[in-house]
Amino acid sequence: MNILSLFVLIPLLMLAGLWASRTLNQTRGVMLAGSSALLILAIGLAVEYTNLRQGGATADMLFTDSVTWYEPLHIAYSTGVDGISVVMLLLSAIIMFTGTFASWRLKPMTKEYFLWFTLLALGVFGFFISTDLFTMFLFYETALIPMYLLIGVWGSGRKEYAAMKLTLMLMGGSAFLLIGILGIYYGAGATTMNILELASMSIPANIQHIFFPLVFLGFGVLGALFPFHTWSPDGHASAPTAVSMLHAGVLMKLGGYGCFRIAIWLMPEGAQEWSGLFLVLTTISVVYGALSAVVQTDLKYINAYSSVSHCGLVLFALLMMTRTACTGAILQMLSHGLMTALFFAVIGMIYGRTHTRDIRLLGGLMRIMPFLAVAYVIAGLANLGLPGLSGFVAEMTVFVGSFEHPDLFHRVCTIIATTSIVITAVYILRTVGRILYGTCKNPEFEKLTDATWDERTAVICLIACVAALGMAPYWASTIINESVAPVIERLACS
Amino acid sequence: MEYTLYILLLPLLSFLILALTGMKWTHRAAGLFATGLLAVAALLSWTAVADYLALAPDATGVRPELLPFCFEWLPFGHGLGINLGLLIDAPSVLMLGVISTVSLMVHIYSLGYMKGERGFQRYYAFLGLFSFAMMGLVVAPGVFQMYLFWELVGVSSYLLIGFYYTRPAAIAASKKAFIVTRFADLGFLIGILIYGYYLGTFDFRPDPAALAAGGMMLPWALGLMFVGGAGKSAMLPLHIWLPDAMEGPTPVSALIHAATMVVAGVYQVARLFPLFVTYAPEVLHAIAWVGALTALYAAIVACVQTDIKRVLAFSTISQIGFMMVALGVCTSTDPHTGGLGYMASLFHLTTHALFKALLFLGAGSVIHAVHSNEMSAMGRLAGRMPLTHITFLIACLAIAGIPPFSGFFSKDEILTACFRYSPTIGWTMTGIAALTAFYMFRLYCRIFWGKASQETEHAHESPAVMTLPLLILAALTCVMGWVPFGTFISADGTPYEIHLDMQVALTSIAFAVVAIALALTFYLNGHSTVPTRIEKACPKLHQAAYRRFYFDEMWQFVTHRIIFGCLSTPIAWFDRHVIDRFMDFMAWSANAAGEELQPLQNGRVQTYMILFLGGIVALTIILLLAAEGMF
Amino acid sequence: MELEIHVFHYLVVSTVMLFCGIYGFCTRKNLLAMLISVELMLNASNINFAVFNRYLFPGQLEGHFFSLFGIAIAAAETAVAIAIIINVYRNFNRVLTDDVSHMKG
Amino acid sequence: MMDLSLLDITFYATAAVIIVCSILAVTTGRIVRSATYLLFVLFGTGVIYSMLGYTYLGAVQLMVYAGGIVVLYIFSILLTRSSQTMRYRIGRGRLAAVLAATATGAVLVIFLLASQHFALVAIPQGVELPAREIGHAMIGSDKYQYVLPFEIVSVLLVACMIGAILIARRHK
Repeated sequence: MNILSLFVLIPLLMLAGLWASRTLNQTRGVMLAGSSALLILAIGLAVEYTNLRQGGATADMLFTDSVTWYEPLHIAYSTGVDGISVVMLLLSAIIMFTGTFASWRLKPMTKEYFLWFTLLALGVFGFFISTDLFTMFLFYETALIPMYLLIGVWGSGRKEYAAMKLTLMLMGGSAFLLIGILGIYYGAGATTMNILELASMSIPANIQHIFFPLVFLGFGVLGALFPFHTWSPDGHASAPTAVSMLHAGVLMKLGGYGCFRIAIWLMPEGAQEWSGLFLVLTTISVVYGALSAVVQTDLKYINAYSSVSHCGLVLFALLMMTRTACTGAILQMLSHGLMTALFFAVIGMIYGRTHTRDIRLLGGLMRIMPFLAVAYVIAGLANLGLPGLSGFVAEMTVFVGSFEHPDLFHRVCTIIATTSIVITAVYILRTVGRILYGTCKNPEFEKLTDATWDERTAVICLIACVAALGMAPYWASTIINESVAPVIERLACS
Repeated sequence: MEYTLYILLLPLLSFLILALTGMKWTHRAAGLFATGLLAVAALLSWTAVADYLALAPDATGVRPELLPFCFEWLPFGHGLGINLGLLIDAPSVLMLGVISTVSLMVHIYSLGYMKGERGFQRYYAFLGLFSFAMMGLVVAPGVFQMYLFWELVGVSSYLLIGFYYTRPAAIAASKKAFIVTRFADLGFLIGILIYGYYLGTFDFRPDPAALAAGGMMLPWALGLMFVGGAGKSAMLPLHIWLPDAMEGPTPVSALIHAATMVVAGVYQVARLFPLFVTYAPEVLHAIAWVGALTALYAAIVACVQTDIKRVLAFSTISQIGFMMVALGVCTSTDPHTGGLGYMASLFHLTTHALFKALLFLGAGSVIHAVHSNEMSAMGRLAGRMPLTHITFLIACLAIAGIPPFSGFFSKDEILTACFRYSPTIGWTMTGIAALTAFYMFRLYCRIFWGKASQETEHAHESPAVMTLPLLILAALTCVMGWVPFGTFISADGTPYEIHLDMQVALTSIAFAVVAIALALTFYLNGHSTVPTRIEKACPKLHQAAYRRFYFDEMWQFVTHRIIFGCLSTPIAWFDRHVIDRFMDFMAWSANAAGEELQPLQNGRVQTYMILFLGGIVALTIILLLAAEGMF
Repeated sequence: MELEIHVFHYLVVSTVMLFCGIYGFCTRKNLLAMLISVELMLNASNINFAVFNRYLFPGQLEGHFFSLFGIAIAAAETAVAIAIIINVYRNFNRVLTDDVSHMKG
Repeated sequence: MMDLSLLDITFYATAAVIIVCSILAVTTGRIVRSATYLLFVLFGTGVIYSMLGYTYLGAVQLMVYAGGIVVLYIFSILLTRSSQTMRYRIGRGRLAAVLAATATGAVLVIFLLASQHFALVAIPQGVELPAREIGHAMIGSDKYQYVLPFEIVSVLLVACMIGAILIARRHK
């Protein structure tokens, strides 16, 4: 049995365990055990993968395995990971682990909440380990659907509206995606759905030109591509804390990952053909998201627009199609996943205490809840790209890589995109100044308490990861860079 | 010289320990711990200076560049990557010495100045972070490491300016400082990107082949990098953050906003100097003009400010202008012909760091005594605070360029370099030097002489822990000028014997003395009506200078009106009302179409039948017509 | 002795019958009357089967049997339909389509 | 004018009855009359079957339809007293739509039939389909023999019968 299948099996066992659990403590126990097991498994996989690579493994993907489950369409459950999937799995496991702690005290219907939560995680893990187009799509949908219930039931504010909007827009995206997948399948001669095999075939250029935008848009909706990003502010604002974390932290990464793994890898000529248009859109995303965030007054809206900007940078870098830029894109996915999860966790915790996210009503929290305030500042600094935290590493790789493209148009886009780091500073510092510094405006807030032990665990884990990636990026950068190579070679050939 | 690594690591350690566990420490223990670690770091840096100077120079007198520690931190591919390491050569080792000295003084001084403040441990943690970042910046072997630490000093500056985070002014100032410098850093970053792409490396010393290939883009790269430097070093028009940054604690102003961080821009240009001179001389001369303009502007504004820290801040801007001018007027790397300015600039950087830190710490001592920054709250403090008075006077004389204090020597070299380049700029700078003398003595008189005020009644000398650093810095200010600086540092590394150009020296001394005399007559006894009369004579000019020639208002306009008003607000509105509405409209139209079509599915078989029949009939007609060839 | 009637004439009869049935089905509101119309339609199609069988494929019996089974199924259908109608009447005291709309979604 | 044989006259008379009664069955205002007209139509159909030589089919038609079903109708009409509920108004637009659709449909179908140019085939009269043949075809299991449909229809009939009883039964 393949080690990768454990990533699907453990969540399945967790689901069974949650189903059987009777008390709150049992539920928490199952979640804790399961998410720790996944985290350990992900770390183990990362170590094993690095060892294999150092031992001279040169295949595009390692740990490959395949079981056909629907012969007529050649649909198989095929698994395999490269450096990109390894870091994404690690990211997902970390976010799931911390997300468990972030929703430790969630009420009501804790058990049901965790059931859906685990199902979402199952979809995410399955997506990252799969190398079969259809199976990937299957897991992708598995990850999307629980979102609706998690936001609709456990959310806050206009939750039904937000949940409906999010689900409909993402489903719209996946409709494109399905067409795109079928296009790839038939375009390549309808003999296999396995990405690795498809990558070695060539799809006719005219087919690529038709289906590349479909697949890219399909994943782009999830990656908050302008102008299909509007689910993000409402969705994030209404989602419960851990769901926001998992959604912004991992689910939005499915978009970038899919764009890279499916759209760009399998359809390099389509990518070359369409990169101009999409590059303009992503550049708009980057700057537009940041500028929108500047005037928002709801903490989660600020962060959601900031995510639009940062995820826009992921797609932007992918479209630059140089090796360094693509490495940067994956690093940015990793970094954004961690820091935005941290951000949402802290915002959720603050909201849980003050019951408002309006920055005009908040103030002076630094004195009342120093731990959360410091965590917020750290998340903010990571967001604006402070060296030593993850944001810097990712952004610099993206910019250096984008600048490698000698074309003037790409250069101009890069320079426009770099302005986002200034705008990011503006909205982060504005928020920090408003809500943390200054004096407390509401006497009610004086009585609030600082983070509890479970919240501290979640926040400290995330800060540690953000700092670790920021201070020692060598490992992640190297294994991603190696794994990006095949795609770039294919692009160069086209 | 591997131990130089510990010079960086010790402040970092101090930061990490205090940041993670600081709240559990007593104030005293935290302060002493941080000061102790920094003292060790300072000792190590002085050893490093001594060790480096002890290295045997080669035949031409050039000392080797050492790279005791270097590793690849983040690979980008294509041979590019961020290397972190320590580059030990004359400028960096000099900067290490200066930074650790001033930082140590500030650490000691703060034990007294910050006593009993809330967040004392946090304060020391941030000081540790800043010292680490600043030293990391100066030892950077490549431009990317410089940028990395450049951002880190920016953040520590932000944190320290906003140390009193309950004061709205401090919050606004910290935000402004960070955002303005960040904006400038954008230029730096783009410059780095161009540099890295065309030269294939981020090192300060690219190999000649790459230079030959990519040299034509260097003016752009260097010019954009200078934008970053101009932001950090408060050059016109990016200077606006520095006066506001005085909201931070005074020792912080001394360390960051006078002695070390604000000269990072100068250091950056000095680091890239060989490239500037060879490949982008026109950019270099533009820098000279920017520097001169800034120096003039700041000197004029400093003459009318009433907040003593603001006066010092503008004086800092003006002095950095001097350093920039000195670099900008260079025409070659040879100190004997056109490269004198390089040496002069770094010399002035060193002496300025010491006497400006002294001035700020002295001002801090005064503020500590009278609890106000305003000149009107001061006066006749000379008798009450003798040590502060004497050390402040020494610093004023130094900055005014009176021998034998250090400022005279370095400023003289700068003026010499300027006159060699062009007499215009030489005379301009001499004039600005005289203005400097005037406003510094205006400040001195208003604080220590003139009319007494209520607040001065209870003023008394600061504790020993605060006066000790003053005395040490004063002593350094007295002797620093006699150091044969040119033998250690010059643009191409060859030793250069400093010799005074008597003509330049005497002129500048004469100018300075006249200016000081004027200031003394105006302000010494506090009864002269000349200043008010001048003020009355040209109120508009005075008002404009007092309001700093409305630069803040311009920036306010740009940020609030243009960025907030014309970009962000419309974009946010557009997003909510156009794009989002469009998405909502799509959902709504699907829904509405459903509503419209719903009556068709009304459950009446008869309706279905009619529709069915109608459909069949229509289809048949169409098919018939098609068969007839009607379509 | 032979019958020399064109197939077309039969078909006209059945067509008219069919469209009468359709007309009745669409316009009647009484459930029983609707059922009567359905019978007309069924009958029309039965005639067609028989006629085509007889005229075009005289050697075979498919049309014949189709009509036969059609009649049988019509009988079954009528039985069930009338049972339902009676039940409806019992519950609503009406047999008009407009009144019996409780099952509508 | 072509001369008509008796058979022809019989056919056209039947056809006329069928057409007229069909129209009356769906237009009359009284449901009992409607059922009666239906009965005439069914009789007419039976006559046509017989003229085609399918006497057996004609007999079934008379027995099952005319004899069984129409009686069922009459009973249920009486049971539900629906003769009083035949007075209703139908929307003018709807009526027009139905009329137009049916008229056009009928015209179209007839036009289509007329344009098909069926060959004029004469069928022998008085030669009926032998009952033996029908019986063999009905219970044989070869090709063109229909035991399976027969059985299925039987089961269906039984099921319908039971269903009808169950549905119509008065619940206690």
